[in-house]
Amino acid sequence: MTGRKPARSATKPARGQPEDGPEPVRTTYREAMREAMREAMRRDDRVFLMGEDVAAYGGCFGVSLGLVEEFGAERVRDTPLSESAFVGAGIGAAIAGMRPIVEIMTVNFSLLAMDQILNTAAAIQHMSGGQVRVPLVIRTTTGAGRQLGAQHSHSLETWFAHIPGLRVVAPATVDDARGMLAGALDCPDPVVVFEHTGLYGLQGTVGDAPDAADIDTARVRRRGSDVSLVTYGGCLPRTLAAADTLADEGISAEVLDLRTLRPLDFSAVAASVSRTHHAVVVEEAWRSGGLAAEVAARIMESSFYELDAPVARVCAAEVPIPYAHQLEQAAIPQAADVVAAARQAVD
Amino acid sequence: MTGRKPARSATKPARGQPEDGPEPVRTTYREAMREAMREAMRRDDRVFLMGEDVAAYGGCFGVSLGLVEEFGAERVRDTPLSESAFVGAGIGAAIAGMRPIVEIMTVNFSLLAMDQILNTAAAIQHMSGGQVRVPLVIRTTTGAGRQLGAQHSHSLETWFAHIPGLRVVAPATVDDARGMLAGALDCPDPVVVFEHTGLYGLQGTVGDAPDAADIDTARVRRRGSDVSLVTYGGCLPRTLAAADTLADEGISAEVLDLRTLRPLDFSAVAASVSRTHHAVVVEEAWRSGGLAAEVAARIMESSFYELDAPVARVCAAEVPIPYAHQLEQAAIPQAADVVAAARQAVD
Amino acid sequence: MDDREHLRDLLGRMLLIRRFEERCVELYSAARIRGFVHLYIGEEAVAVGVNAALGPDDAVVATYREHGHALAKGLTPESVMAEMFGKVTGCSRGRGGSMHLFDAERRFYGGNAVVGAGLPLAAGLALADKMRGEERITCCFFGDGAFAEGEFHETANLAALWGLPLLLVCENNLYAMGTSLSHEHAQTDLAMRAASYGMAAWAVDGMDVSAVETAARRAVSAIRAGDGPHFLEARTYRFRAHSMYDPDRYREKEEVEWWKTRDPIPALAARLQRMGSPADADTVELEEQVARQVDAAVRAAEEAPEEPVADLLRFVTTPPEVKA
Amino acid sequence: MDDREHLRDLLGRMLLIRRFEERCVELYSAARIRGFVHLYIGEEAVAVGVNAALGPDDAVVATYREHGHALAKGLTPESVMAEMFGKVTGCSRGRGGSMHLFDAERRFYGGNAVVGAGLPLAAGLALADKMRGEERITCCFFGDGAFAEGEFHETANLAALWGLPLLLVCENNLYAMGTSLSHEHAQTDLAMRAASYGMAAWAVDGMDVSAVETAARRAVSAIRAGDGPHFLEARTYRFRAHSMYDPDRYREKEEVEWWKTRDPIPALAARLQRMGSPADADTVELEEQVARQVDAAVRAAEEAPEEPVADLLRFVTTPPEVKA
Ligand SMILES: Cc1ncc(C[n+]2csc(CCOP(=O)(O)OP(=O)(O)O)c2C)c(N)n1
Ligand SMILES: Cc1ncc(C[n+]2csc(CCOP(=O)(O)OP(=O)(O)O)c2C)c(N)n1
Ligand SMILES: [Mg+2]
Ligand SMILES: [Mg+2]
Repeated sequence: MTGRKPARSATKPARGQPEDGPEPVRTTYREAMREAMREAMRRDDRVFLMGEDVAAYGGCFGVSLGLVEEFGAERVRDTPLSESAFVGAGIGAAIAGMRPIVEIMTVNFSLLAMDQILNTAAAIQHMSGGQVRVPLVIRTTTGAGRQLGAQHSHSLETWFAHIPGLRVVAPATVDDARGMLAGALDCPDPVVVFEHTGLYGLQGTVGDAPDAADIDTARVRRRGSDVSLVTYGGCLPRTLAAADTLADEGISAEVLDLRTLRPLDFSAVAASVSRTHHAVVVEEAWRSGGLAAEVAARIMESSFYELDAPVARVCAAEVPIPYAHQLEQAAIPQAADVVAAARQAVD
Repeated sequence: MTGRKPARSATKPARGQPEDGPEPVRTTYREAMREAMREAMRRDDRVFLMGEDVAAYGGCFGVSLGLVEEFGAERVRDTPLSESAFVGAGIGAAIAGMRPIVEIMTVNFSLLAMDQILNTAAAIQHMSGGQVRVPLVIRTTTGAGRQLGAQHSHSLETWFAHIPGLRVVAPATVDDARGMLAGALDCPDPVVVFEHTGLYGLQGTVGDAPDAADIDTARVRRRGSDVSLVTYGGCLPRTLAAADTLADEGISAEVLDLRTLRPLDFSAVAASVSRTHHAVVVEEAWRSGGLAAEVAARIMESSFYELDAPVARVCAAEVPIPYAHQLEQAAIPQAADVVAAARQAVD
Repeated sequence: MDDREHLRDLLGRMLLIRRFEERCVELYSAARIRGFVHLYIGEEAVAVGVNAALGPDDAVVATYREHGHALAKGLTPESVMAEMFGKVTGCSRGRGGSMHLFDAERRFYGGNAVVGAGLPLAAGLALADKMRGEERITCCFFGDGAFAEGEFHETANLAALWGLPLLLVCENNLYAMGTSLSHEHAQTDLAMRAASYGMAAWAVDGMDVSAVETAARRAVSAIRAGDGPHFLEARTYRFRAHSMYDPDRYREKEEVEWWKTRDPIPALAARLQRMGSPADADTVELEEQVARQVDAAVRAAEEAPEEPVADLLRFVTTPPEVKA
Repeated sequence: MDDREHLRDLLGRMLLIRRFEERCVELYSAARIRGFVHLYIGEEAVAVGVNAALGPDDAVVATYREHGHALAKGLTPESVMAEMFGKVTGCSRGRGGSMHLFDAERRFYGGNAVVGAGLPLAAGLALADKMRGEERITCCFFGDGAFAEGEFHETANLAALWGLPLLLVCENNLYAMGTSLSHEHAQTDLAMRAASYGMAAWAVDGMDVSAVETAARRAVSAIRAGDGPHFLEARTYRFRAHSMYDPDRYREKEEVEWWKTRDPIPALAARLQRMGSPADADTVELEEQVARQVDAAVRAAEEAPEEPVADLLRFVTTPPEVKA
């Protein structure tokens, strides 16, 4: 599950390694996330991990494998199946000065803890007039593509991105898997980290001892001049693939990885669109009321007179994700869909 | 709480009463909703109401007052404080052939039942390949403006409108309070009905024995030619007031009441915008990722070349709604905000 | 209930589940079946024993580990296998997969992959029956892990409060994924805790199909008589890993081996043997019959068509021509 | 604990809550206070008795009916009254209102208006203390209605499983809004049910402040000694309607009147009297003192400034200059 295979990832470390810097390390997204947790726990004894099957089982996607051996069952803490209680316990522990990382197996199950997340974690700082802060990190998986059916395949990033008081991030590269968790732990407010299950096997390089990555900015993953492809999380690889195809057709696509979904680094989006005058927003969420709608609306607000065409959206079909392979693939955005939308936009 | 005061509502019954038809009846939104439930229970013995304090207390906003006396405690059923269980029980009862109306006191508490709503009610028809249907109606209140603080003042219509498998409606007039519930009960799929608490005292008229109103279409509440003000639910009265002010300034605003939030009657929006070439979307939800973003994005997609200005949004500030009066009012959209946005749009 | 024919029938049902799932493992390795697959192997006596006490009109709500419950409720191996293949002939037209088996006609209401989430649904099915004075009951299967979810608590209280015709069957297999019972619960006597809600509750040996059936019959007839919900804790064990992804690092080999000595299938075969020959013949015959059924199911599934992609958006909401 | 001075102090605390809330009623009618306001009148012995057993470092999490808990925990009447007025001098700067009183310095963590939602939070505060080996404990107040929520179940199990230093105080006032205990729960013996989670649990007369204090002290010292969570069911009653909106149609007048004969305030005053004069003098003096406090609080609240609208967006997230 954690073996190192030869690279096939199209992503590169975003920050250049200085010539005389530490050797870049080849690793996977899964391992990078694990190392980020390991480092955080070594560095700061207020940090601990809790969630279902994070310890004895090693994490339902193997992310926390081995951590309980190093840090013990107090700091790598298996919980009962009680999403509300253990998320709420994370909130309380954060308020009391700890730095909990709470893992919710998938965002689908986060619904069971949604009251704690919205009504407590996100609201308590405001309700208390600024007295109470919640430096909590919630890690959860998202996304479809593995034939897990409707109750395991939602992409609800957009709901979280709607909530004032939260910060929401979606690392889409190995480097960000390594760096953004540390950034999240440095944040005094609750941060929700979305990990697309399709990314865990992604290979890439990270610096030997990477610093915390910022959790504020979007990043251009590929430069281009004809159209801006705006995306995040699990759709980044597909969008980069689409940009390759478009390049073959003579269309130069810029790929912007939002990285942080709340607050949006909108100036980066606007800057890209002001260069390309065309935009396509790509995400795996259902179309109606997805985050792509927000990005599109804001592009219109900021760059209406610079747009040569309406902003296009490539999203999931509005259907509970079906099990059958052909249906599931038809339901979620494919590189070809991005290509088609970009082609139409620049037409 | 249910007294009849002289009319001050700007809304009129949407369907004209024929000259020789039944006398229009003056009533309130609250009473209209109650009458709709009463009629439904008289008409169809599969219909029953369940929720916290719907019976002995009369409904936390007095909507179901008196119903338990007429229909008994089996059909007007007080539940324990167990949102997940009683919403899920509504789903099961609907599957088994009943027509439950489940009341969740406020949308804030619906988070405790969100798993049942998204993962079961909305998904089960699809997951079962069309075998299982959930003719369930969920009624819940929404909105701010009564100084109830952050945990009682959310507007989360947009989350529900994101969910395939649900239908979402927001009656904004007395007539619709009366008619849309019957429409919802006729629907074979789960329908969520949002009642803005600020509307309960609204006065208006309904026909003597109104039919089920459609739960598919948006409706023009005021004709205009310069700008389309698109809104729903609790923001309708404020938007109509804004249109009055704009008229005084010589700006002719069309007011479109979405009525149904999923699926959106988008053709009505597009038709209006093709007449006015300007649009402002008004809602009480937080701006980022609200339903207004979806409406704005779709207007751009459908009417880009007809728009004379970017679609504007008037939404709530991105803050957990504060208690203090001046802060709360500053957080939510006011008629003056709509006026300002419309003015700027047509400028 | 203890007569030979009946016991032979139960053995056949357990065997069908066992061989069906063993075939699933092969098909999973061959990538004919995908997604999450949770095997019931070892726990067959629970589904078979409880279903023996239910009538065809009674409803069943189960978990993601529900091949056994589905087959025991009478879903055909064809329709279940086709579902695992994602084919249109599957019991959920290929939209559900292993975790979402449905058969409304047989009143099998899933196939629920959110732990504990079937409980409120089951209470609602039971509520409808109670309100209409129906004689039928609803049975909900769930795990020891699910007992920790808030949805269990809310449903148990609601069912007891309203006297719903609901049979709650807790399959206590000592683990929730990799978390052992004593890491899930402070008080591990689940039947005792269930009783605290004000309903009849007891535990039964889940490796003995007759014991399960007897306990379930007692509960079912009390429920039908109007005594309200009953809780049955079936003490059982899964012989395989939690799912096909699980490397099963958290259990001792000896523990697994010990439980295998309590395998309900050879136990019942031996009992039939003791009841008189030709018991071996029974087993051989049943094995053959089951193998034919499973072979046929696989063949049919292989050959069945896929749902066309053009139909993707069907079954999300009801088409306008259908009214409530 | 039973000495005169101590009891007099408890009386003063109960009186402060009573008179403070009576004034709130007037101010509500005068529309100086808005929103939902839930009165604690009749239940003062619970908050005062339990807080008498807590130290200043112990944390408290309460409900929307929390004026009493806040005052008993030592929040000043000024800061609470200003909060009700929505003023910037309020304990939550006017952003919370009656249902969201906070004082982090005094470890009063709200003021939670989602029934049951304070429980997981309280478990987390206790978890932090346990992990760091702190001696302090966390006390969470909640109602009989909250006991039916899934969040109670999950928290009770988690706390017992992990041996958290948590005192769960269930204020059983026999109603959740308009729903009586027997319509909320099939089994109404809440302490017995709590014990089924594997924690020590008992009931106490919530109308007797000394009884509450004694029970709480026993629980608190066991918790501090490492015995894990304890559950206290305080049997009490609210003399007023659920909230200012509630016409209180669902209770018999006689029932309310009977409970008023058990009012903890005159009961304690009478006891002081029996302990020796001049008890009347005590009461008179305490009443005067409390009246002065409440008057001053109202005056200060009236005069205090409002938060400027320009500051609306403060306290949503932490400004960048503050690091975790
Ligand atoms: C709400 C929820 N949380 C977590 C999961 C992931 N998960 C699937 S099965 C399982 C263990 C359930 O254990 P138990 O209830 O004992 O049933 P068993 O699998 O042992 O039959 C977990 C944690 C889930 N599906 N749903
Ligand atoms: C989750 C949730 N559901 C419903 C409500 C509305 N509500 C507020 S208080 C209350 C009754 C709570 O009863 P109980 O827990 O006994 O506390 P009490 O008010 O009697 O002190 C209800 C239903 C709420 N605030 N939160
Ligand atoms: Mg189990
Ligand atoms: Mg109560």
